[in-house]
Amino acid sequence: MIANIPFLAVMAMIIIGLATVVFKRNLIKMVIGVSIIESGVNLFLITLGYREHSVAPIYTASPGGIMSYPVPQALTLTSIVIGVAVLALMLSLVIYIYRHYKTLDIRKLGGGEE
Amino acid sequence: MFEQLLKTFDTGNGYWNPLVWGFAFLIIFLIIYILRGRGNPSYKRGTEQTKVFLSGNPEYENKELLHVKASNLYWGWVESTKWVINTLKKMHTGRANDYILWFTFMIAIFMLLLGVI
Amino acid sequence: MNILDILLQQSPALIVATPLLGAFLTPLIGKLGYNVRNIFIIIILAVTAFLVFLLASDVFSGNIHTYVFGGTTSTVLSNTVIRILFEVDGLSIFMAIITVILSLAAVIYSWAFMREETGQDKYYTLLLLMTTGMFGMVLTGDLFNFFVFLEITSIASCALIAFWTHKAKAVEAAFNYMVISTIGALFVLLSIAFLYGKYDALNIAKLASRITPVSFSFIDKLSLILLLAALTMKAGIAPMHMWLPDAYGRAPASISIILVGATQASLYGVFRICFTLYGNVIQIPEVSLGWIMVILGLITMLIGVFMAMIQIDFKKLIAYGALAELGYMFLGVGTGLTILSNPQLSLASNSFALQAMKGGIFHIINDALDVGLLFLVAGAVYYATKESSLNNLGGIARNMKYTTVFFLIGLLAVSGIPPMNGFASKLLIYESVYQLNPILAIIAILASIMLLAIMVKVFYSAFLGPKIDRFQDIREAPKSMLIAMGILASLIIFFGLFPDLIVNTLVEPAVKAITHPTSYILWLTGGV
Amino acid sequence: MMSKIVKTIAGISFPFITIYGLYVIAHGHLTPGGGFQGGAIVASGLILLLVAYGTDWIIEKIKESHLSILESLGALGFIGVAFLGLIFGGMFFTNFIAGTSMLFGGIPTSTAANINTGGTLPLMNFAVGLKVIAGLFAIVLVMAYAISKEEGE
Repeated sequence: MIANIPFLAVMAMIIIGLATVVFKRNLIKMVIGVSIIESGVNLFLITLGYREHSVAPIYTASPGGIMSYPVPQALTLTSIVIGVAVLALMLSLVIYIYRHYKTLDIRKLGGGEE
Repeated sequence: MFEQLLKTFDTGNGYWNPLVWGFAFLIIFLIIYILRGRGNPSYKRGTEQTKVFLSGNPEYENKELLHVKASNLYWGWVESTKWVINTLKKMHTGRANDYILWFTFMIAIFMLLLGVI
Repeated sequence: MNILDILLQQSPALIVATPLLGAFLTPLIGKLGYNVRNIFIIIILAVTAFLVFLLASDVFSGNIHTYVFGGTTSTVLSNTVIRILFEVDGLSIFMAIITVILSLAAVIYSWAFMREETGQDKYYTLLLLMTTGMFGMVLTGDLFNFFVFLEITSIASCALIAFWTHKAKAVEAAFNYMVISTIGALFVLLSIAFLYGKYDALNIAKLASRITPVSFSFIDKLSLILLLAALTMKAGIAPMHMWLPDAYGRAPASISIILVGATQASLYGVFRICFTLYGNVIQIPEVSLGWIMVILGLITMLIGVFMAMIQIDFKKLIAYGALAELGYMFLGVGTGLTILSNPQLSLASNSFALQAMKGGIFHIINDALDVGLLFLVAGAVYYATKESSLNNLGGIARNMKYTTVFFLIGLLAVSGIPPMNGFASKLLIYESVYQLNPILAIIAILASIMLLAIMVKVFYSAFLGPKIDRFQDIREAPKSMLIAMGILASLIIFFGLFPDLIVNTLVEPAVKAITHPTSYILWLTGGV
Repeated sequence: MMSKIVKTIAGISFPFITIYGLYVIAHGHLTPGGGFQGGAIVASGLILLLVAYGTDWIIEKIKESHLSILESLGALGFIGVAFLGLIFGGMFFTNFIAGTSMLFGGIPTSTAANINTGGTLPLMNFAVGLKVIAGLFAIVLVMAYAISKEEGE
């Protein structure tokens, strides 16, 4: 049971993030929602590589014993790097949107069909 | 190489050769051109015959007004399919959260179709 | 070993690396002047194009070309793949050819189109990055690598959609696209994690060989669903298409045509997942992917034409037209998948499946050319008149003769009128889809007729009509824009006049590649 | 603009943050960490200065265009090393330095954490570190500048 808690947390984070993106009208909050989903996915990746009583997968100066899987950690790292770029870009777009419309409420933007 | 260019395109159930079509078009064009060259002897430039006929109304001075605008074209079609178009218009709200809602909705549909839930 | 052999051997890496190198050199070269930088970028893309065609000549002769980053092939253990691999088969190189044509046309077009803009170094850097991402997506043989390139493409394209930051709607479209594509990509990552957790592999071929009907379970289904949903959303399939018309319509015209390529790279992802990754299990009855694809294709088609009918913005109208075209690809390939995945159907109907696939795949390149040409024409009209609403346009054919001719070619091609290229692929789709279900073919033909009507509306309202005083002195588009349009138009006519040649040389290897996934999967164990 | 206390503390801690970040970059091939993590640390040190001293002060010292050139140089270094691998090792990204007598040419043993190992990896880490420092700082700088200009109006 205790081993499944991270997975439940992942599920919760993804659902919370999706709910935030779907139901919040504030652009910044939507960006936060995307970030929460991303953290959930990253947590899932990290959890995949976890082994009980394992040490960090550093080849040199290892105290011995089993190591956790390094590949998911590398994937997570890449995902975090991408996340930084995405976050920066989204926030700069929000700045531009705010400049044009003077609001962060998505309902008051000019999109949609006519 | 050259023969391959001229090969007929086999579509499994029929065939299609654009070059033959092009040739046929050329012949038809020639025939039309010859017919047109014979002309209509009763046609006279600059008389009543060449004037625009607007149901008896006088022609606009400003030629620009004669141009049918894009939003007026196919008015009948748009009017008769209004129920579809208005529904579709409502779908396109221009808001990211509605689009994500559609995305989750489609995930649910796929789940139903593939039998996960 | 002569130089061509070495280049051929290294080409998968070089195809991705050359635009990447160009992207990072651009800000430095940009200091040397406008023309130097643009010539440099064209050279970079020309070199890439050369490499793509070199690789294509090898792949089309029946090989699957693999490339191992940072080591030789012998270091790859047969059971665990540790390195990043590029695996190039017919479909990959087919998509790479589309990408290189579109990006070359876009760069040549931008020479004049972007002349007045500021921040061009960043523009070209992002453009090359986006091209890199698209090449990576189609060439890679590693699922996580696919995700990374997907994100590179979407970040770069998103920044480019918002390139005209003074236009509020462009920024808004970019934000919507960013939210959607990020969430889509995160779901892709999630399902990659599922697959990695279950099968302990990231290599597509390795994963595909491990996903068998025996091992097929809940996790596989879940990740299939997530991958399918996310990638169809990125490909702009209805009803998750709403970001697409905004993004296409608001971006600069030269970006719109690369975006067409980016959506098609996602489409490639869908095909790769359905045919290769889950290639072993498509015959399981509960995985009825084919019909899903067919129905989604039909919905996409109908929504595209209905919405295009009422558009008055030139580029947005073409964007909806592009959406309808996407439906045809899905229809064709979906028909093929339906028949292939049904073990009860005989070999006779298999040939129709192949024809349908051929039509669908052929339509990908046709759509890229047609819609690309139309976007470029729309951009040229905007460049000349500074007007994007069709309501205010009229009579510009008098001043822009060449542009009008190019639009006419694009119009005929996109609505599938002989002798343009659209006709050949649509004929293939109609005839084979008719075998599956006549109603599908009828709807497809109807949508095509409506597409013709829509394009004629544009032609009438923008190009024909009486003189309008405001447009008295507009000039023909500059030479570079005409050259870009001319390249696409001549390709359209060439493809239309010699469809047999194109289908045999380009399309057939691609179809073979996805209908015979075993050759893709088995190369690891020496099955090639 | 912050108070004098904040400014002083930021000034004192900035060198330490930078050195720590550089350490993480340099030991990227031995420890968890590397170019991105170390770069992010250094960039956060710079951002600390930005927060403490205000945007205008930083803008005087560093131009955004210089940062973007540094960023391209970092990326070029990364891809350049990969190309060198193609030239000297026969494959893209080949670790052609490992096992030679060049700098970083050593081969790590299971016990010794020697910095003189790793081949091309440390070089790539340096390149990525440079790119991340310049890139992240440029992002925050541009955003802060844009916002401060808006508030000033």
